[in-house]
Amino acid sequence: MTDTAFSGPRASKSRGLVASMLRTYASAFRRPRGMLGLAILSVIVLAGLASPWLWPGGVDQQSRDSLLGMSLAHPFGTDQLGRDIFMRTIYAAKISLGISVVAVPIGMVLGTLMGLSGMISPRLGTICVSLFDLLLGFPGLILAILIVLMVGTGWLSLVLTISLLSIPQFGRLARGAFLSEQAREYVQAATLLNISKTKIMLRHILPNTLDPLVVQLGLVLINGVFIEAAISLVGLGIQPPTPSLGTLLNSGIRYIYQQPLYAAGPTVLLLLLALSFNLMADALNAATGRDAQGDR
Amino acid sequence: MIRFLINRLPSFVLLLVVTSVIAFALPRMVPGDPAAALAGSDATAEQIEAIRQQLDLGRPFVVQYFDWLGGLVQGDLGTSILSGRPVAELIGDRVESSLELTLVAATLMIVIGGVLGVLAGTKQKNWIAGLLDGIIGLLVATPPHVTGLVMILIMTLVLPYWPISGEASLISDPGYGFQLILLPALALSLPQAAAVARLIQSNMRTVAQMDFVELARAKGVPPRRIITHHILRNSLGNALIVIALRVGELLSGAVVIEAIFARNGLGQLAVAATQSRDYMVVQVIIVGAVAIAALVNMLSEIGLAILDPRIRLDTK
Amino acid sequence: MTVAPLLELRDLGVSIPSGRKNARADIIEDVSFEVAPGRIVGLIGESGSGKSMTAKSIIRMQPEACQISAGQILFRGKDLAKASQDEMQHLRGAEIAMVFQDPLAVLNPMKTIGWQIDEALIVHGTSRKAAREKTLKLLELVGIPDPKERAESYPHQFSGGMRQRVVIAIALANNAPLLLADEPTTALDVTIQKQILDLLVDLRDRLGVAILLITHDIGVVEEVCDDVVVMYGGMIVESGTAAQVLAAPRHPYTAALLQSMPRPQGERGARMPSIKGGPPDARSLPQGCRFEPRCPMAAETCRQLPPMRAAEGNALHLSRCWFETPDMTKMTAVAAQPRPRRAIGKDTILEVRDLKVNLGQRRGLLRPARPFYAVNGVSLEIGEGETLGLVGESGCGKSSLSRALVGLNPIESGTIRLAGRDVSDMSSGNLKFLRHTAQYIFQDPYASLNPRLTIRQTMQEAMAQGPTASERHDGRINELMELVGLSVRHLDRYPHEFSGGQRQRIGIARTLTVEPRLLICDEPVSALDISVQAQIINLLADMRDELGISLLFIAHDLAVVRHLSDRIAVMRQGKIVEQGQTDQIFSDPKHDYTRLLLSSIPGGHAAQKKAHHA
Amino acid sequence: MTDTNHTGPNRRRFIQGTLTAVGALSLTGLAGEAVAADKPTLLKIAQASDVQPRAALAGRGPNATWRHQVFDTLTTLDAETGEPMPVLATSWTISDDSKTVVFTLRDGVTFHTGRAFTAEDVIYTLNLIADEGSISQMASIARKFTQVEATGPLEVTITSTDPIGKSIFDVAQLAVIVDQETISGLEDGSKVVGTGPFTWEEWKVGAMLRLAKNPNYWAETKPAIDAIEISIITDRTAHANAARSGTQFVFEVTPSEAVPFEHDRRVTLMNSPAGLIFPVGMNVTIAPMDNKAVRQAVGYAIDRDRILDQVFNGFGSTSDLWWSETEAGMTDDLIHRYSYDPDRARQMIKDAGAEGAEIEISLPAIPMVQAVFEVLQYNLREVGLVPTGRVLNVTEFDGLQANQDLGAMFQQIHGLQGFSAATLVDVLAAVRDQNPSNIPLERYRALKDKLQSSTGEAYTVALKELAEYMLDEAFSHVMVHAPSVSVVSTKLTGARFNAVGYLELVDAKLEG
Repeated sequence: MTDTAFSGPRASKSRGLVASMLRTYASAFRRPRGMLGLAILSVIVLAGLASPWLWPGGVDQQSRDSLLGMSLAHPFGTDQLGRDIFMRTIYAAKISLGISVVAVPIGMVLGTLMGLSGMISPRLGTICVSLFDLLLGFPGLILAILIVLMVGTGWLSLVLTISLLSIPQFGRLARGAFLSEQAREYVQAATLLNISKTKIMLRHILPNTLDPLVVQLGLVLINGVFIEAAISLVGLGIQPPTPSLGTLLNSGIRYIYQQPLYAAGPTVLLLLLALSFNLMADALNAATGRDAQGDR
Repeated sequence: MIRFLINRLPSFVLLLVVTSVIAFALPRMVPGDPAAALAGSDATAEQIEAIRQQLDLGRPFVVQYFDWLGGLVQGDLGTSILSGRPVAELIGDRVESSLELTLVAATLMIVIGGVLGVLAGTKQKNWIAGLLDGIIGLLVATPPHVTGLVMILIMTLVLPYWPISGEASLISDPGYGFQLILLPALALSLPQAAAVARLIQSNMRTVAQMDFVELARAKGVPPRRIITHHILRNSLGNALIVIALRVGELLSGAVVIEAIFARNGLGQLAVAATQSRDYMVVQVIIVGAVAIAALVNMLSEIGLAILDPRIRLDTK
Repeated sequence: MTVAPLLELRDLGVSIPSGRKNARADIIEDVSFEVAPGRIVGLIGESGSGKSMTAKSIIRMQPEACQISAGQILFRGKDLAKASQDEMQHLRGAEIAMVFQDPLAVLNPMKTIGWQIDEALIVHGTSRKAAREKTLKLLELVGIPDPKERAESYPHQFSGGMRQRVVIAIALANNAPLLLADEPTTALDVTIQKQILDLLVDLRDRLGVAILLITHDIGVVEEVCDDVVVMYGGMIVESGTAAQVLAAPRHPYTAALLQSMPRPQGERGARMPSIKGGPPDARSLPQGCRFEPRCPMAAETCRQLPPMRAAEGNALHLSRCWFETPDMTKMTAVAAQPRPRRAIGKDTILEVRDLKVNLGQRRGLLRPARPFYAVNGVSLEIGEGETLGLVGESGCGKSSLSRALVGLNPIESGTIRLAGRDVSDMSSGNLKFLRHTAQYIFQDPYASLNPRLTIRQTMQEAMAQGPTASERHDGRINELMELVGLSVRHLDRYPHEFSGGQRQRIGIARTLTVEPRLLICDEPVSALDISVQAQIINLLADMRDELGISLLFIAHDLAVVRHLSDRIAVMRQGKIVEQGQTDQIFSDPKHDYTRLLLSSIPGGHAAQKKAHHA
Repeated sequence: MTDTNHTGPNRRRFIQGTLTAVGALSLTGLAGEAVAADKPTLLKIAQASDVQPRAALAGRGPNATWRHQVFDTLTTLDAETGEPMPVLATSWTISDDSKTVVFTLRDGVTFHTGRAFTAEDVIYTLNLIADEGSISQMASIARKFTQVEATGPLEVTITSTDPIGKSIFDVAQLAVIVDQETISGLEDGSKVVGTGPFTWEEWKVGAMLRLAKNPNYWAETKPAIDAIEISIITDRTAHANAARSGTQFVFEVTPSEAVPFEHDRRVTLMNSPAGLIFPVGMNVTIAPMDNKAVRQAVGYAIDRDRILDQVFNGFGSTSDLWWSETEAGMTDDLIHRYSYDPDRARQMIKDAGAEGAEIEISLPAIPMVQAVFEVLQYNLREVGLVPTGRVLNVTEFDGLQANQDLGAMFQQIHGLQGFSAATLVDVLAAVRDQNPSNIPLERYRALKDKLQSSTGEAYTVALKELAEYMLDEAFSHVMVHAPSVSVVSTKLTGARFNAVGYLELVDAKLEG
């Protein structure tokens, strides 16, 4: 029965392993949830990318008109230095997302490699598990502060922090998948055919552990944005005048009684981003979940 | 259980040793030193150097490390460089605040997560199910600090005189203390509660598919009883683990929440100590945090063993 | 036979949503049969035939998407198809009780078994105290010793057979007159199966319970059933008394099924009669007779129109076929002439001495070792071209042994010599040799194929390890595909696009890439339907006889093993208790355990007794 | 709300100095905070950073709320006139050459331990300040004292190489008299003993400090408040929230946080006469800042009015000077030497060939400094420079500042306002000899010496001369003088800030 319910890779022109996986992931975005999530994200990202043309004055255009209320020219009003909050919020989303998009894949690659390192030697695998425990237990904000103190404020320390904090998120998942895949019969079958460990890892274990990792990617990406926000919120992240969602929240909250839109803008944007990534993760989960069903 | 603990001991100790090395080394790799923090912003280079001499910071790191470790083993956490107080006392002063927050948040998490999870895990009308899924999804994705900010935003508009921040002991001033702790605890617990809810939901759905539920139906057990007596109990097993892990996360998530809501918990102590290079405090807090996380992890496994007769009776 | 039926199904139909909007497709059609008090009715069919769905529909516990679209379910004259869920809830357990296939999965692991039996009584109005009294009686009734003590135990503390007894006790709790037993013995070992079947018969005889027994095992039907209903593709193809149907099947499917089942007393060494192809997909059923694509007798009419229910002749023996009786010559023609058996060589391909496999806890930093010897001192030999059958019940260590032979389980002590070379240390050089010499066929053909690789990719990967030069790969892959009875056009498909039998063929083809001299087959047919099982057995026999490969054939089914093996080894608790020529084992078992195994084969009663008396 | 942002920069919207009897104006009490007459009165104060008992002898912002409750000084500077007033010293004489000062001490003063206060305690305290490990800003001045001796049980004579007539009272302002018997208790705050109106009871590091009334206080009027609780609320947002929720009676706020309280009848905004200055400094040895024209251009580029208006919400004043504009001889030309003139600045930078120069500005991670930086960066970009920010952790920044290693350009933040110019030029990190601008010292030191050794009219001339030099060299541009603003409940009366911004609560009362 499961055969017929299966909607995974189908015979078609391109038969590559990678291509078929990509097709499965792409199919997630044909689901309503995936579509909606992607649409929200696209609007935000496109607006961010187009901001130089939409607002030729630049995000740092200061003026004497500080803390104006809502108007046509300034949909979210202006901040304490007379800058347009709406534009800064859009721009900030781009910055925050950008940091997460750079940092999280680094964490994903490292975490996955560490999670799969049990393939090379079981002992190495156990050591990596201990490292995950350590990273998970390490107080995140303290880690962030230490990194900021070491490399200075700015995007680099944010990227480092977010990558480090993402490692166990992927690593544990990869480790779990690795352990269960390793016990699967097709992996044993490959072993019995004397196929090399590297090849088993690349062709058999990795592709079959990738699905949960890809689903996780969406969630960790938004988590990265939130980490950025948290670190910048306490003044250690991106530094003004460059806006990020966290720095905007940081200053917005100080003007909360005078200009509520200041903090509301980035907050709403954060929630929208969270919603969008969550929807996409859901859709991916569903798309690959069907796939997993076909495995049984 | 004891066998289990003994089995885990070596890796636990190893984890702590590695953590202690990192906790010791990392803060000291950071530029700037406690002497500068002590000397203040108007200090001259000579003044800073004089303080550095007084503080005896010039000893080799290895010696300092083993001094500290030796103290730790004997239960001496060391002395804060900045305030001159024993680290144990500094931490002791903050423990009540952190414990109160964690406990209230954990309670809220379990209650909210449980209710949401059970509602979402049982059959509901379509729109209710969708709404529940939406709420849970959004809460899961939104971290405490954002939830906290949203709540501050709402509270300032709706109840402008509700005390938003600060703290009062729940023991000595329960009424006011509770007012103050409600928002931060709620902010802290909501994302975790949603995660718990999601887990309970998916567990319940999985368990509902299980054969023993089918047998219960075939026995003629009414649907409500199936949920309470069969599905729920069997769904809570690994929810317990997650709840335990989440309590650990509550502890670490508390740092930012403490900052936003002006609570003087351990998180704030850690941040302040890190900023001012009070190595002695920072290193103890890091080791403590990792140790607690690992312990919580272990306890949750024990908890699972207690809950599940298959494990409980086999490891006797 | 004039007793009013307890349960009567009239033209029952069940449908599921089809791919298109609002459209529904019937997965069960036109099912009618009766269950009379005090009789055991066997409902048999292969996977996907709709037998389980029919049973679940009776107590309205079919999956939500499946709706009863036609017909009536008359229980004591009341139509259950129209009953409310509330009414059904009162009926379930009290009037109609159900026994499920997997006794571990159907018991709530978190509750004591006493609690679970109590519950069955309490929900139907018994007081807590009375319930417990009854529970203890029930436990005694189903043959569980120390009921008082055992009632406080949890399911995992029971063995498989005990658990099934508990499930039966639950079913009996409210003295329900009708019992639906869905594959109650499939998950059990053969010796336990015997006990459970005896228990069912006993219940029928003593309590007059009517039982609808759903099974795929004809042996079980032969053993206990009074009446038989045969389903295929969601329809009943034949029904009648067990004696009539088994002795003189009137539908080609029933006939073929009976023939393709290996029997402990049947002819050995010949090819198994088998049915070509595989069971139909419930979502795309043939337009005409559902069996037509596989039927050796199929004619043009069969292709066009589904046969009506034939009512002529004995009214109680019905068959849904255009032909009145199956042409048995055409049926047996499927099995070709027995291929001459290749002589067993003098050389030993595998020699195992005192092998021990420890799967227990190893010593840790602070914990003591807790050894568990899954294989405890096994010695055996396989000659060139010889087939050794290894039988034993679950947990006896036969899989641990086979996995140890190919290096999947660590060896504690003992030696393994493969083609004269000592490979016991499993060093990398030896492993390489081992894997070119011995190959392994898994039980679950699907799990052993990477779902993300096409068959061509899987084969190419395996090929790269084999002795064939790389430029000849494609040609060789094509050869192998044909050798195992698949076509080249199958190569670019994914594993999920194949049926179970086809997957097992692929699995076999893959192992052949390295041109092994020994194939270790770990229950290669136990996951397959009977009609397909025979195909694979034939294929393995062909491999052996054409390529001269030796086989270590592991199974729990003695009849299957007997068919293929030259010699048989019986394994129990990590040791081989008896080893000998196949005929000798069957005719003159030396060990008590072997005897027990043989006497437990369902339907094998008569033959066994005969052999004994001779 | 928005109209308040467009008012003139110099508008003073706060009540300065002593707050008297405003309680009578109070119309609404704070909910739930009514204090019954027979209940002990508890004054709650909130502040952003932890108290530093270890640095009791130095000028430290976080100590402003408690230091003068626990300790007394010899003299204190009058908030209005800047003249010294008696505290533990009842009178004093200054020699004509201004190099010898004799203090007569108050009789009958005891420490909280019960020990009587004597001349020895003054000598001990002054020696501590001059000590090698001293972190007092006044250490360099105290080290000029050649002799500090007891010339009677209640008389202390101080002699110095340089004239100290003016700066001795600045030293005295910071030199709280400490108890030598319990001095080690200052290290960890376990025992803090002075002669002040309140005793140090309990300090939870980083969280809370509790003081209690000293019933044996030497003054005739004993403190009216029974206990003081100072909460440490480090997060600015939380701080503002705490302020808003009305749980604290006194708390310091940043100017931007003060705005919502302007119309709040339950509180009064109170500034201290001292406050902060925000200079931007340049290292004269690093190109292009080695060019005086470029440094001056920076002065013209800064829109001080906008900084005052948008960052400080108009609280404070624009000024180019490092000291109070009320110092003798300060004219508007000096105070506002550099007015906002971006065109001129752009031209000067172009002429100097510094157009497009990339400049890194180091600044400490202090929100107000960072807020100023945003405008500063914008202004500099407007005139053709390419500024980038390098935000440093405060500790790291302080270390670099002490090592004079902050790079080409840097923003600082200084307290210590309220002291005399003669003292400030030697203690402010921006302008002291060891300054991160690395100004050549010969002429600068000479001008400072002249100032410090002169009195009367000569002092006015010397100060003008020094100001001219400093403004012309333009190595450090002060942008704004900002008061430290405190929000004070109308229920609290009689609280006051002294000349250098320290809270004095001896006469304070809390009304129900």
